[in-house]
Amino acid sequence: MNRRLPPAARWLLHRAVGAVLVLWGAASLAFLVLHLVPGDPVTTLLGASATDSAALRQEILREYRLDDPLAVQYAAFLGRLATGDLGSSYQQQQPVSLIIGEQLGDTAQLSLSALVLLVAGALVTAAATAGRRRRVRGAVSGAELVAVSTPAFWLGIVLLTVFSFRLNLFPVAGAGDWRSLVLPVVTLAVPFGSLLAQVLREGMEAALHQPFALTARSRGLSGTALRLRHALRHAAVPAVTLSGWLAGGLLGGTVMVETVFARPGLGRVALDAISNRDIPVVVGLVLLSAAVYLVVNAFADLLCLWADPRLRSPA
Amino acid sequence: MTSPPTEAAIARPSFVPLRERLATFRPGLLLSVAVLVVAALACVAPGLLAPASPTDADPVAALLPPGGEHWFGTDQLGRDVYARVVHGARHSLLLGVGATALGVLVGLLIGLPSALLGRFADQVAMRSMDVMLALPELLLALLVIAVVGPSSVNAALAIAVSSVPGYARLVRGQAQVVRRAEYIRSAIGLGLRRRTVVLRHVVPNTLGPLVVPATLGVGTAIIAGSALSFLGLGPKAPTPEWGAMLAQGRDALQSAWWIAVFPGAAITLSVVAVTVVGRQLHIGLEGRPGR
Amino acid sequence: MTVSTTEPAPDAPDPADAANTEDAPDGPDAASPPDPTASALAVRSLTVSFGHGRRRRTVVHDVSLTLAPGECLALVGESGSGKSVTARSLIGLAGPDAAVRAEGLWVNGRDATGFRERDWRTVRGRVVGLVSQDALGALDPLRRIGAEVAEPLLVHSLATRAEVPGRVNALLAGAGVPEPEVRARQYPHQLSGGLRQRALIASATAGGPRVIVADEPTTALDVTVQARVLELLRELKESGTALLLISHDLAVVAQLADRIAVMTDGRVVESGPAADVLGAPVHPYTRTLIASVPGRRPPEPAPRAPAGEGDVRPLLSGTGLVKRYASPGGGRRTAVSHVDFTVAPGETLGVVGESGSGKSTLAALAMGLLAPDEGEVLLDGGPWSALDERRRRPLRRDIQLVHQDPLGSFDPRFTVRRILDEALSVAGPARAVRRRERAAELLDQVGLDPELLERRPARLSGGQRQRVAIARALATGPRLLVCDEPVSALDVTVQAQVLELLARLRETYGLAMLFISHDLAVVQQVSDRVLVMRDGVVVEQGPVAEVLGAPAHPYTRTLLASVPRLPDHAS
Amino acid sequence: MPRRPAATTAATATALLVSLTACGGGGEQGEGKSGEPVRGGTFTYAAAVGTSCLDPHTSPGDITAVVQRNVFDSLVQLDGDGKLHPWLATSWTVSKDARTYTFELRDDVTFHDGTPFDAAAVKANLEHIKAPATKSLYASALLGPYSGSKVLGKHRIEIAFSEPNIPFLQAASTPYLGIASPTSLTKFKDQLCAGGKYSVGTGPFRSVRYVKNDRAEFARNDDYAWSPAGAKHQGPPLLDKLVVRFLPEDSVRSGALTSGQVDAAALPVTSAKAVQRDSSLRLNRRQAPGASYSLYLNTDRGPLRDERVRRAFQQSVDVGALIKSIYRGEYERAWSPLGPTTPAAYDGAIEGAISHDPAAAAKLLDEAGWSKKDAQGYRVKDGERLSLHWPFIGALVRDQRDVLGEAVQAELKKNGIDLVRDPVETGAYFERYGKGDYDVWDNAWVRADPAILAGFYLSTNLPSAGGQNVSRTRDKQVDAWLRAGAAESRPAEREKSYAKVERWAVDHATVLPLYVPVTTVGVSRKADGLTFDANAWPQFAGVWKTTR
Repeated sequence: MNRRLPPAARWLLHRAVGAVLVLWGAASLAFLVLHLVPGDPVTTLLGASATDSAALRQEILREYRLDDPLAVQYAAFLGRLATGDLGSSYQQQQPVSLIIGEQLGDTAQLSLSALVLLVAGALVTAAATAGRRRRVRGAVSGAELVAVSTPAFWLGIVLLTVFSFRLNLFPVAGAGDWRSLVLPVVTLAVPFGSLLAQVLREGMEAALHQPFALTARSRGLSGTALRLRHALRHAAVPAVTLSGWLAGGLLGGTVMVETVFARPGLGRVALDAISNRDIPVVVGLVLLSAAVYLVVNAFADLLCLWADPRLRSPA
Repeated sequence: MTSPPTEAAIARPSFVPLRERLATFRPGLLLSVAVLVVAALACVAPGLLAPASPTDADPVAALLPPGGEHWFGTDQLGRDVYARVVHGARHSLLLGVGATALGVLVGLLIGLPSALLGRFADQVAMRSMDVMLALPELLLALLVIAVVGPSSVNAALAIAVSSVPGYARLVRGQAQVVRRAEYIRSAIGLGLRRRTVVLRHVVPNTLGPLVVPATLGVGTAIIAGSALSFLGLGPKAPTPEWGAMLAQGRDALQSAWWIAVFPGAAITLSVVAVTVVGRQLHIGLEGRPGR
Repeated sequence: MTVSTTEPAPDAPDPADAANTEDAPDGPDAASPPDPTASALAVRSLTVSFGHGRRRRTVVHDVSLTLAPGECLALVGESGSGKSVTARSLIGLAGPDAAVRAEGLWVNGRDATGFRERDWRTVRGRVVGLVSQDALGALDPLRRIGAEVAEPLLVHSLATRAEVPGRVNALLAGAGVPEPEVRARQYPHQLSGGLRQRALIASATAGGPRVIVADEPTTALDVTVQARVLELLRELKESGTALLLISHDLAVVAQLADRIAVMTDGRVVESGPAADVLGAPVHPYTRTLIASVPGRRPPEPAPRAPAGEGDVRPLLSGTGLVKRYASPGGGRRTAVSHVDFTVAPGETLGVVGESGSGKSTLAALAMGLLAPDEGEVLLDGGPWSALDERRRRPLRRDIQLVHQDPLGSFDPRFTVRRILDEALSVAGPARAVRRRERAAELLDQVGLDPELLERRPARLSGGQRQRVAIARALATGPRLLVCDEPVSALDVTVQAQVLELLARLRETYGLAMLFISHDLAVVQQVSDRVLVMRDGVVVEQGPVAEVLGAPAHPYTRTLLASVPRLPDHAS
Repeated sequence: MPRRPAATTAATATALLVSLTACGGGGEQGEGKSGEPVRGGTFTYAAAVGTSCLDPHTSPGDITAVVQRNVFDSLVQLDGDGKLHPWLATSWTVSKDARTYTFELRDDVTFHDGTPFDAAAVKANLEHIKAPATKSLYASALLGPYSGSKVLGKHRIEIAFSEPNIPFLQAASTPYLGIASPTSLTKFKDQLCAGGKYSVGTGPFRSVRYVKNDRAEFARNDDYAWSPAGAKHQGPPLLDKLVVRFLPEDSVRSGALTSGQVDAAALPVTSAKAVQRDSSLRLNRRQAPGASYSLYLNTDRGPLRDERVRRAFQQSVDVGALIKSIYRGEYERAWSPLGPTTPAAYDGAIEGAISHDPAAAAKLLDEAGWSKKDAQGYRVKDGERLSLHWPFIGALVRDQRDVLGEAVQAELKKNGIDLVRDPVETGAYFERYGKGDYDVWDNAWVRADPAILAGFYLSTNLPSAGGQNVSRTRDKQVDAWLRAGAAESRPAEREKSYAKVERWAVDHATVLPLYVPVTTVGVSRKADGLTFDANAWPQFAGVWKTTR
């Protein structure tokens, strides 16, 4: 039946099936992994509670159906997922969708701003330095190397100390106006942006060494026009294929940045939820990041197809 | 083998000529090698570089700024920061190397069968890798830590697990390229057994190109390890691990900057060194014709 | 920017590469006209080097050339001779790493020695156009043909945006591209090699240059296509454009050139009117070059197995072979369709065809590396393709492959010794010491110094590599060699030597060969019988003299007619 | 944020208030010369920890109490001096056997949602706390042996217990037993943890918004006319808005205060000195009552079963020197498991009960059979090293306790004791807590009543049963003393009972007290009126801004 569909529809179908598989796998992975760990969710939830815990334990087990066999729990879990119900947090006793929804904005704002900054920065540096003289290139790529090699949290601490504590240029903490966003965004963008700049530059330089670059020059094209009109597009493909990884990296990076800058957001929700065995929240976050990854990758694939006609089907 | 023997329509991008890149990284390379030699020495025999104990507290000498007796100053407990940085090399660097080695090994164990066995094995393996890839590496590492608990070995394990899908895909891709290579056809044409072909040609030639990503991976793993330590999921105290030292020193940054700055610099410096050497390897290997 | 084609052959040059150049004429181009300002392109005493200090390497020495308006000057040389660097230096594109010095340089009569980048830009595309080899790489693969062709028009403001589509169509049509409106919207990879090359020529001529520098413009093309592209270049020349034609192929050059300059090792060793250079070469290198052109030697006396079919049991035969591939867009493509062939012991069967004719698939089928979808390959009258790999394995030593790309056929980690040792181990469980000796013997047999045993193939020249590949094939003591384009990637002098080696080995060992090539001349030189393939189908087969002497099939005739040949008067 | 193991609670009678107000300018805590009270403005407080649940009936966190005090009033008030005052209850009587409490309630109080406050509302709250579905982690324990309540009239209620419950009035004064609108308890049954608009009380502020890990916002309750009798400021707060921001990074929090982004902040001990020097800031400090920060030794497992080894543990550590060098005089060394500000609890005679005497400790260890040493210098017995495990959650360590822990570790190492600090994840942490799978456990717990000691030493209060008896002490005599304390209403007699337990705990080396926690709040001079309650928690109802 697949055969009859037009290629585009087949491609879509293939992707959709793949996406569902990945989402199912990711959710199951998180669910099963957290059920295998030492310290059941109830123990964690009760903590050092000063209450008669046996009765409470029973109550919690009953409410979250944690006393069912794992297979039954898993089946129920999948059933709920299929209807789009992410369940309720053990720790916060609120619907997971609400918890994630509440904090999504801050994380999205942080990571999207960082994305814009890092892409713009990488494009500008790469275009300005690709194939340039050694000194310029060396200095810039050296700086990038240091940036890539510095843990983001450490960069964040240094930026905080210098720009907030010492110079008092930016607010210290939390989420507020745009000024409170500057340092976290820079912290998140610099390492990834440097990496992207390197990939872009390598791609551009590879393109500049290809025969068509010579041909283009032989038509009287200037070096700058060559970079912008020809080389950049060639560099786009390897750069775009990084985007899935980049999305993951940015989401992971928010954990550190939100911690260092004491910002609200999903990174810290994730940290709390994992350490507290708050399985529904973890599953929700895992699904969210998997979905982001899938969407970003699909988008990246489309972008590659747009950038490189050779990747389109020969039909 | 059912694909046509014609070349793919897409030209492989050529690499930047060896000369140019050699020239760019030359002084950096020497420095980097020097850094790595010192770091290796610090791993093997930290006592040679720093005779002071990294764990002995001396409350009287707490929070001394860098100076003659304590090159990097002392921390809140009066421990010598220099000694801690030197002794910390072992934990931070071994974590990086160990995590990468494990990640590559498991990547091989998944990627090779995936490329060499049938479609079904490939589908199963790669779908599983997709699932893992879909999660941010840090999230994956945190999940692993949640299962096995925090410790330096487990931090390495967590980082290794989160790096597995990347290596597995790399291995699979490389093995598929190698499998279709002309020299594999030649070996089959000679009448060699399949097992011989796989062990003598496919596996080693798949491994070779992993050297560079693995070297660069060591740097990434060191950073990831320091992040886990920073979040309190690293080795046991009072182990002098750089990420943990950073975490402990960060609150004192305003009054005693040296507690955090030196381990932070150590992380950056060693990752830079590893990366520079890795890139040099890359140039060396890719520059070789026929690769 | 560096020019990768100028990499010289790795350190140990093939004997042929080292053809002596000592007695090169001292003076510059004897034919250079006195007034360079009247030339289309002229250079005096050009020297180009790369690198600094001890790494400095000079690739062009003291080259002087003059291209008169409307003339075609051919610069001929093998790889590493410095011809491409020379050409690029003439349009200021030798790259930032190159140190270019010349006593004088004139572009369309203007003194270009003091040109800055800005000045060059006004010249390139407008006064001098460049057509390079391999249009797939020379056209930006990510841009439509139309955009590439239009680029010179826009860069030099020769057309407004609105005019561009019309101009592009005209240019493409002028270069002989059918349906120019459709092609302009396509991407380079969607065009055939011939059309791509035409599009590239259209783009080079878009700015109306007076001079075209054509660097190996037909090298990657099939002969029939090559013939048509050469025709296009001829038309260009006849319309008054001066042509600097750079090629390794004397036969191609002979079709077009008014004058020829022969380069080797960065020096012009001989130059003059085409007829003189080809007809009465002075320099030994030129003579070697001419002598190496395949198909020029008389067919060797046939000391071979009786050609009569039927009375000898064939060594290898295929009947009704069909092989299909899944094509990327879905559906199936037939690569080989109902092919029959036989190779008798000691006989050489030549298979000739253009790209996509299915000849490489046929080689793989013969080797038992591919299983036919229909039909069967028999070895000694017994099953071969039908065997399972376990049973076939012991028989594999009888049939060995020599591949077009020997480097790719060696494990990159292996030294020559290990390569040969591996093959010898298949031949029999001889002791290690014995295998060492055998490896040295094998190298000796293929004319290589045993010292090369410890080298890796990457550090050998192309000719040496192919010899190692042949030595490896011999190691198992085969009865049949399948040679898949064994000399296509080699320079012409090296090619001649390798062909000679193959001929010698065939006689020594009584080897049968299945010799596959796109080059009719080569096939003609080595084969007893020949099989002409097109689109997976055998159009004609029979003894060489019959098929190539009196072709029955129109395709064979076209093929024969397309092969560029040296004029008969060439020495 | 998960509740930390060292959670907290409230106060009772005669509290000894140690107010260490100190700063260059020398203003007195609570009332500034800096200016007349100004009406209006927003006051922002930076808290060190957040919480996953803001329902005080459920959550055990100190921070829940600090934040929700502004929304929920209690029946009675315990002031900073440890005196009880009427609040929502105008008066009360306690039966002789301390099992029945009768409260007369105010009749002029309405909840923020308009629901009138009455006896039925009190009953609904108590039932809510005890209901299993509430999953109360602390309030239910505070309510103790609650057996039911009777509505005796619209504004009269009788609360009954199955056992004598002297600490009840202190418990009733805490926000954990704060009274929420009965309407909200049913209507927002599943959202109470979410705080914000779901928190509906009678307090001086209305709860407006809560964003986890970020902030909680409150607006003045203009109708507020039932301030507790002991409060200096009566009536609606002067502030328009109150914002509590959650900034767990110490450096960020103190940076936010010094750069003027918040008006007050819970300060880490490391920045106290810097704030003191800053003339635009004021430092308010108060020692917290309840359990001091101590290391409890597991008497039920491994080498520490031997009292000699435990005593050697105590004597090997120079607590005084460590506290002085790490906390630079900000914190005082603790001598007893209870802090000196805990009402009816502390006998100064206990000071000096533990001496730093490594030589004596070494001798004790030799006697106990730990006489050999291995290559690393640790003591061994029967081939086993003298290793003691101390699990901790890295992410939750604060107050330089990691540094202190490493210092203790180093001290013990000198005497051949291998203290292994196991960084663990929350799940494993509480798993080990419940199973007693540890040798050393650290804890501190704020409560302004010595009854807290029962949590730590009553034999039935093992961690697995919901208690904090982490030393796993099971001693009949100790149980008897603790029961007597819970039934004794005379403060002096109570103190005797509890002092015996403290002395016993130290002498039998079940605990190594380290320091008395101090609540340290830095306040900008642009605001004033911040006070502490009996639990040393900051109170915001009387805060005002000094400038507009």
